[in-house]
Amino acid sequence: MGEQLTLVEAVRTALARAMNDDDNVVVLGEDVGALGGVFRATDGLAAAHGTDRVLDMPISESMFVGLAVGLSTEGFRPVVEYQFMGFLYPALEQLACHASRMRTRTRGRLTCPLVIRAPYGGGVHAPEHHSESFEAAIAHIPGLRVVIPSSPAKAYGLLLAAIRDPDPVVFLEPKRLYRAAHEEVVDDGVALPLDRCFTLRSGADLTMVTWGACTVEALAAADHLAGDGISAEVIDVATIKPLDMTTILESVRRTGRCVIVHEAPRSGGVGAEIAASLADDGLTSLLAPVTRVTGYDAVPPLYRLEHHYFPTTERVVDAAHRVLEYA
Amino acid sequence: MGEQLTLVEAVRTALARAMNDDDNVVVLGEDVGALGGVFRATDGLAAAHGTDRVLDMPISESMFVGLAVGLSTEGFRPVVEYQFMGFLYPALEQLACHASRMRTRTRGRLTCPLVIRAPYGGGVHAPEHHSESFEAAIAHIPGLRVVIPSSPAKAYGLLLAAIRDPDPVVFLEPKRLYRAAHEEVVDDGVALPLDRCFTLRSGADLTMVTWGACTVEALAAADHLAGDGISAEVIDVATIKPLDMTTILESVRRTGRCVIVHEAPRSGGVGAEIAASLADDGLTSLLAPVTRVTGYDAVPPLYRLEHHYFPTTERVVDAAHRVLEYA
Amino acid sequence: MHEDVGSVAVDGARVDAPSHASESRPSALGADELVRMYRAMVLTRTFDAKAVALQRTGRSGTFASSLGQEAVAVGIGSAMGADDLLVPSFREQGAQFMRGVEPAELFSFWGGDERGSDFAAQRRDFPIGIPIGTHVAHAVGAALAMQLRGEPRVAVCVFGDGATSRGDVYESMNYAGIRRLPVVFVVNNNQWAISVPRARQSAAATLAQKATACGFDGVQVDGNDVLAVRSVVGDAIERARRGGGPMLVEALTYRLADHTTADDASRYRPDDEVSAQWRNDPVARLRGRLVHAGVWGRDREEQLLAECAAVIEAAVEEYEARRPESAAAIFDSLYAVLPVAYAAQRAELIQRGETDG
Amino acid sequence: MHEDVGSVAVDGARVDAPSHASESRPSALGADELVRMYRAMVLTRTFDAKAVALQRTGRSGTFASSLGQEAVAVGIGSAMGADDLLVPSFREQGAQFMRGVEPAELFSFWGGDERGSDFAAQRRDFPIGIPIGTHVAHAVGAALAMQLRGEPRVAVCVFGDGATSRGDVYESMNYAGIRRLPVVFVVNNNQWAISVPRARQSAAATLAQKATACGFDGVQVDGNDVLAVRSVVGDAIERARRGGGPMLVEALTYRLADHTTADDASRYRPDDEVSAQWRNDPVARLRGRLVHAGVWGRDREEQLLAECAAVIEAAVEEYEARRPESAAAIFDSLYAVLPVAYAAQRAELIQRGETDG
Ligand SMILES: Cc1ncc(C[n+]2csc(CCOP(=O)(O)OP(=O)(O)O)c2C)c(N)n1
Ligand SMILES: Cc1ncc(C[n+]2csc(CCOP(=O)(O)OP(=O)(O)O)c2C)c(N)n1
Ligand SMILES: [Mg+2]
Ligand SMILES: [Mg+2]
Repeated sequence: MGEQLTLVEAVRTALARAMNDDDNVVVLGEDVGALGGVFRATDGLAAAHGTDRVLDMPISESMFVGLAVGLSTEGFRPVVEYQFMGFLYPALEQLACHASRMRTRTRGRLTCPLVIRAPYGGGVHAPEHHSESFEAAIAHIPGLRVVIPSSPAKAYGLLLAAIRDPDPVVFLEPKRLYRAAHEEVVDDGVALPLDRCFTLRSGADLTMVTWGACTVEALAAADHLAGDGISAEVIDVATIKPLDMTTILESVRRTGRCVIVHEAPRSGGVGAEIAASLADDGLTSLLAPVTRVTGYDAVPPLYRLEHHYFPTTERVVDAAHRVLEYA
Repeated sequence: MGEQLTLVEAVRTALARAMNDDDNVVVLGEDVGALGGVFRATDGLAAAHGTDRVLDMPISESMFVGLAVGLSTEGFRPVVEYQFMGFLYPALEQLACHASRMRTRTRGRLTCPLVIRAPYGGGVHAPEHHSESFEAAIAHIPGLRVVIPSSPAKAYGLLLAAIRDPDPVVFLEPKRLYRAAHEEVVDDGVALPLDRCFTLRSGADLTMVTWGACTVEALAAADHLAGDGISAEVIDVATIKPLDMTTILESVRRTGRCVIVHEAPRSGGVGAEIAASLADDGLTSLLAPVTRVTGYDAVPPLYRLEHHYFPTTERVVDAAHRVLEYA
Repeated sequence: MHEDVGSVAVDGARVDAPSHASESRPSALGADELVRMYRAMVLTRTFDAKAVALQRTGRSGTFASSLGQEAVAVGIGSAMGADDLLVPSFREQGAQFMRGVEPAELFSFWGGDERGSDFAAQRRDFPIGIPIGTHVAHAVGAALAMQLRGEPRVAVCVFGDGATSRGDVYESMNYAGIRRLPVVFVVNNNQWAISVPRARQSAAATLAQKATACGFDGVQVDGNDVLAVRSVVGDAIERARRGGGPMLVEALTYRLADHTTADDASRYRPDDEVSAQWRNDPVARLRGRLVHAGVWGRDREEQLLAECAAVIEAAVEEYEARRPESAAAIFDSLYAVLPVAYAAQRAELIQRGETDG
Repeated sequence: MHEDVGSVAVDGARVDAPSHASESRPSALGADELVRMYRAMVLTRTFDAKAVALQRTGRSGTFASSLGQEAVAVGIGSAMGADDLLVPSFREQGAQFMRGVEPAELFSFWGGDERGSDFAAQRRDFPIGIPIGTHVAHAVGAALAMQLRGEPRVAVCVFGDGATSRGDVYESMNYAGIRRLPVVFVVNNNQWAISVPRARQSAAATLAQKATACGFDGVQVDGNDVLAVRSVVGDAIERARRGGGPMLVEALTYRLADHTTADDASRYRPDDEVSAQWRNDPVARLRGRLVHAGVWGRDREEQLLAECAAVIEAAVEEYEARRPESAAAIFDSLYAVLPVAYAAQRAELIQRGETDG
């Protein structure tokens, strides 16, 4: 009954569903109307719901998140598209100073149920400033949720949950996966939880923790390791804020070894928070150093050098071996 | 020969020195001229150097960091004041997309030697949005340096180094310490290194790692613990990017126990990066969980509840005891 | 337009000082309404003086007085309908009081208590906005909500002369122009942004003409003339309500006090500039008008002062009597439902809160 | 002003279409200069076509063609002095080439190689700017540097119609007005910002009038008339050089191509709109003028096309022959001196770079 969808199609399906279910859901962003978004995530929505519910924005990245704050305090549920995460920086002031704290600064009088969507990460031969992953900076802002799907079905269920959530959610879409694969998605309106990791693969020898596009390399590495008789558990964090350390700790308690994989620069990435929690609550379980395979602490290069910069399956496998061989 | 200065006076002394030494140093920001800055850090500079070198800015927080980029590529060394770190969000786009990467994206053709100064942190009964500490988000940006002084003498030497550095530096001043204490500062033009932690107090039983205003609580806690016969080493990180893990690791190798203290929210704070490095390169040294005493993962409250939110000496002492009692 | 009420339409680069004061024409407002406005202005001034005093005596945090600018806020407050939406900056206490915000609430806000933004009798208006200019997009978003729902409401957003330099203010006005949203922007041009005088905030001859960049009209009004403000803002509101789109109103006034209690304006502006501006005191001006109209005299003035003093005293008592929130409040309205990930932190807070009070 | 060159000063809300084309007056420029400009336009068009082809065949990344807007960039390039500073957006290849940037360098940039911004013969100009509007503050900062040092230089900053909605563009222009900085802002109004037409980017009748908000003049110019652009921008530059302060020039043109190679404009604009706009092709227009002046004919045209094709072919060869940088380049110009904290990461990169080539 489900359909085989790509991740970007799953996003579109969830948006369409949410707009059908709730008149208060409006979509806004640059080129989301007639064009259907630069990645076509909003394709067809303007035709179906009109330009009063699918609003093209002028190039005003600071304004339109603020606009969403005003819409949401007045009862709408805006879903805001940023064309690339690299252009999301101007939104941080509104996210940190207003969206994330309107509820608490008014002690619940005004609230901001809104979703910010942005494609993120590298790997699509895009121009300068189009490959950033600074999810860690956003996840550091109290009062937000930050969610990253790793597959079409996850995108569908998590985006529905994000739109229905009574608080602001930043929803980051790994653009490298937008059209990378199809998956069966049942458009049944069932949301996924926004506070839970997903275990993509069970294993006993080590735990790989990752999210977004890097699930591909983690799963490939796990496959590879399986060939060597090593059983790796792969956890898709999915919601990086709030962070479900319970699932991760439970896994590491069993395996004793952990490799964290993400595209963002190593220093201060979300991997740091996970490793820090392991160094605290999980210390006694650790049989080997917590290893991070990440983007380097350098500017993501233009695409000729990109393959050197982002985690590869090989780097993940190597890290896994190092962790496993640790005495 | 030195003078007893407060931290804000030390900042002013360093600025004056840098302006005298190098005609290319210009100071800009809101109210830095006639008023001398809301904290008086630039007091007297306009009188001494004129309004062409001490430039009052309109309220355009996104623009004037970009202005500094243009000034610096043309050979100036701008020192930009933000009135409070809470108003620094609009600068992040220019910092992340331009200042931090101009050198690498032009392969060295254009460079951005500039300093962004901002008072940060809580504890002065300031209004809403005046108590933030999001140094972690900035330290996650590749290509920057992020520096935080913990005393007048450190402020003087580190700020001079920041101004002379050939790359962009974000210099965060713990405003709670601006006038909290005096220290002898010799205005000899000697800079401090921008890649090194400072050990404020040596100890053998545990390592406390902190920076900025929290050095006060860490040192007080160390005093307190000394009364119980416990010897705590206190490390002032000072430069949080790049992070001098060598010094921290060396200490933890000796003590086996580590407490990290910072004002920012726990999740994704700089403490996470330090703990993560310990969970990797320092794992074998750890005799107890790496414990963080931090601001909570909540919006920093207005000042009536502030004392509940920020780390106190008591919380640090308690954490130290927990870490020490760990079997 | 509005020639009878001290306003001048600003078209592009032309500059005209607002010339015709409202005093030169009879007011359409009844004496009761004038007195209501006068009371709001006096109450505001009383509140401001008390808030400064509380700060000076360590009983409150930093505070921003609206001394000298009461006509702007009260003009706005009296022009707005109950269902309209006020999105204020931090000097609009005069408007807020008229719209049901309690003085005790604003004492709480400045006194470091979030409950001060949880207005008991005004559930929709925005709280005080501290980061300059960032609230303007909220007003535009709310106006978009009103337009999309076809509601006959208007958002009124107030900001300072300094705020007009913020890019997001421009972005917000530009979008309001595109969709002709029901929003009125009011610049409280009090001539100073902390230490930076109006002339160094922008080379634009008027701030009203900034609307030109966004495709709608800007107008200057004498911001010390509460009736002029009320009339010009009221007309802009009604025009917006009828679908006429946004308007920018620049109210020309003067900040008679320090920027905030943390400021010392003598460092950057001469005392005699300030003294001279006292001649335009908007409170005295409306009082003069009331006296002239024969509806005001020493008795009523004294009565009013006493009444306002009592109201504010009571508010201070209420503010100071209020028990501080418990530590758990830090988490209790952070999310609709606190994620389990933070439950341990909340528990720790409560436990510590009990021990250290 | 500039009535002889197809421009119209824009004051406030008045709107006038640029009426007088430069063709109606004799040009003060010699034939050699006209031919030089024509060559630059043809070279640009040849470059653009090739860059699109490279992308289509997987030999380059996403690319933004300037098809139809060559007169804007070439007009600017020909109006600037060698010591002036160009701060471009991403459709100013025509100006960049005139200023010494090599086609091979821009192929490299779009081909994902940072060395493409390390211009060998143009050391000062800014690289291509991708985040919309963020480069405008750089131009203003550079202009401030020039003013502070008393240099007789001018910064020229180019951005699109869509960019005018960005707040930082406004903030930057506002500051330029305050200090009357030597900077000229040129809007390449090609009527579209990806899928959003000019009319939905702002309700302002002209983009030139946005200067009103910042206290300086705005002017519209026929952006398909390269001589008009050169004249208007040139006058603005010389005025700025003499201390006359900033100017905003809105060049009216049209984006004949898709937004970039990643775009499909047929989704949002009718083909016949585009066809109709081909009638204003700036290249054909200057060619007509050259023919009319008797300095151009089929032979010279064919010669020029062949020459430009050869130049661009050679550039492609140079671009494609260039060995990729080694992996260490990721760290080598990150800081002046790489902090020791990152030495291990660099070493790992090098080690891996060697194994995976
Ligand atoms: C984004 C931001 N930057 C800086 C400040 C510090 N600040 C507080 S008030 C003020 C001046 C505001 O001037 P204006 O807009 O004219 O309002 P006024 O204070 O005169 O009412 C500044 C710079 C702030 N609150 N927010
Ligand atoms: C800050 C930012 N937001 C969004 C984008 C994506 N984007 C690239 S070009 C463009 C449209 C630009 O329109 P305009 O300024 O008219 O320039 P044009 O492309 O027409 O030359 C957009 C939205 C970007 N590059 N930067
Ligand atoms: Mg003001
Ligand atoms: Mg355009």
